[in-house]
Amino acid sequence: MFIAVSAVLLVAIALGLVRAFRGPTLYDRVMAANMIGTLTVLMVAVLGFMAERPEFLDIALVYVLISFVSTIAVLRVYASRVSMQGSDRK
Amino acid sequence: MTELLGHYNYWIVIILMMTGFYIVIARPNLVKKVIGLFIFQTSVFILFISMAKIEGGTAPIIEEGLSVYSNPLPHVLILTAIVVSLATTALGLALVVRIQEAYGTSNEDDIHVQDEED
Amino acid sequence: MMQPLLDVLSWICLLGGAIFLLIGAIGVLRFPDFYTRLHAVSVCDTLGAGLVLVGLIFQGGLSLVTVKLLLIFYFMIFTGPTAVHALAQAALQSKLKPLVDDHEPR
Amino acid sequence: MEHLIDIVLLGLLMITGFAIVRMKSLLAVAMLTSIYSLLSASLFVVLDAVDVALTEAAIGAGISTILMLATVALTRDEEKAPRHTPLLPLAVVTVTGAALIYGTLDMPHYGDPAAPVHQHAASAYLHDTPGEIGVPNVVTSVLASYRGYDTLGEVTVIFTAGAGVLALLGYRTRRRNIQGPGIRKLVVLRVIAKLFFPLILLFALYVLFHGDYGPGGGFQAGVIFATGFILYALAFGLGNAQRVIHHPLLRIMAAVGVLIYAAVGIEGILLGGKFLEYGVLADDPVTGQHLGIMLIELGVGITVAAVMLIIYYGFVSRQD
Repeated sequence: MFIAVSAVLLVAIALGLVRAFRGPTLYDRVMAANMIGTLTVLMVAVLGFMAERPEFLDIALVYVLISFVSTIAVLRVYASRVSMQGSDRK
Repeated sequence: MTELLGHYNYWIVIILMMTGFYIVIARPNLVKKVIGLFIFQTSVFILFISMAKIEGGTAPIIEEGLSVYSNPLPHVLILTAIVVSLATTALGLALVVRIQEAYGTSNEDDIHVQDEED
Repeated sequence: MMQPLLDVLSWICLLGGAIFLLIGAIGVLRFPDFYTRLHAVSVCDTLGAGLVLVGLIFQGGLSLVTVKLLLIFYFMIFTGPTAVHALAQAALQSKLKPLVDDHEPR
Repeated sequence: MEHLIDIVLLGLLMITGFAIVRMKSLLAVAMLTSIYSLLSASLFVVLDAVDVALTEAAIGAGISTILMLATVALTRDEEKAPRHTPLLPLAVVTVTGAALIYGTLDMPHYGDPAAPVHQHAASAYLHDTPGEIGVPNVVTSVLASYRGYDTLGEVTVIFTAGAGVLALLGYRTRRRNIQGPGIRKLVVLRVIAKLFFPLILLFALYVLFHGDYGPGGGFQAGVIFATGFILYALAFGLGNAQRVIHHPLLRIMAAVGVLIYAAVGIEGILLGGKFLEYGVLADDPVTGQHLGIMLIELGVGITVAAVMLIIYYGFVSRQD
């Protein structure tokens, strides 16, 4: 049963990857990366149960926090870049 | 299954390694070169960790009732290598930033042209 | 007596979560523009992930594992919507137009 | 069954790698690098390397992506086409790859328990750790105790890299908070950041001191600690973050961490043992090992956190 769930997770990650390749905007890519982050968290949790050593959920916890911080960072950094270009044009 | 899989991991790792290597030598943009180096590094990490895996083993954290553990030594080497790789990547990116400020471009071809003009 | 019941509950939750994750992922791939795709991501982040985690909690029983799963769940229900909110806001500010149906009479 | 997951993940990694080669927009490439890191971290979990997965998750998906984005923000986004045809690089890459693949044919099969790499030092570490060190996590015991010299060297390398970035980029303190146009209404983010900031720091301490019993240790904890401050800087502006944790303080802390590590080693000599011999630190050798490992993990954590923040401040304070 865990195998079924992890198979679904892998398929979902693959679909997210396709969206990350296709774009078209940067926001689509950030969104895809964010979704793959969520899926990876679940993947790690399920893998822990599959290997019958579920105490390694610390990794999943780190993923949740880090993928959130990096998503926010992308948006902040990207926005500052756009505004810099705008001021150049003036 | 095992015969077919025998070296599968290593081959994919080598393809990844060559992908990173190609970016480093063929692409003129310096940021992209650093990213190529990052891919190369990660593939080396996967190579080491693949070697550490033992069929039917489990993570090397000792617990009652388990007897087969994966090899902890490559894990230690790679754990520190990941942090060091971040530090060196940061150093490389810092150099790129300074080059950008000095030359106004981060494209290797343009930098060569500017150097020849001087 | 309890164990088979818990197992069945956990499988139902896991399968349900997996189905929602798949639907969300297909939505991310198939929806026509960025703002509609955000809806699909939200399905993954909340319902899909939540159900999978609840299913795992049924498997974990009363232990430290469950506490950690609950923590992950707690983080996820805050980070997911915040990230999506920030994304939508950033996209709006960069003047990314939502796709609207022009054929409808106003 | 694990094989199948392994194969699929490696396949996805390969596809991502090719996409990174082809993609022209560097911001998109940076996002793909983050995905690449996430995928390789899941692969590490499949391959039983939980400590490595924790490190890769904290670093690859987090700080290194942020640094790449910050650099792209300081340079141009679009990559120009190369001036030369890529035929020569392709030939070099193909020849090298073929040679390496030929080399793997002599290697023991993947997962083979009889491979030479598992025979000597590694099996001794696994066998001796419960008796000699008394911590369940063999990775921590090898990292901090058996190969303590190595780790001291690595920490010094990280310290040096931090010093190098400081020398290259310097630092600027921001008196005033320039309100970036970014996500203009930061209310939601600020509430969440206030909620999460203490939890992240607490979790970093858990990872630091739980490293003997589960995945974790000084390296990972340092990075998570730094990530907490990065979240603070993102939500409340770099100026405020620099007021919370001063740049001079960071420079001192980076050195203090390495010094704590070295001091534990010298303490061993003073107490009649060898450099980095923890057994003499307490009456009971196993207690001494525990104490030594905890102290050097603390040192590692302090240095790593300080260097990560120095690097982050260096890159972000350039964006004016």
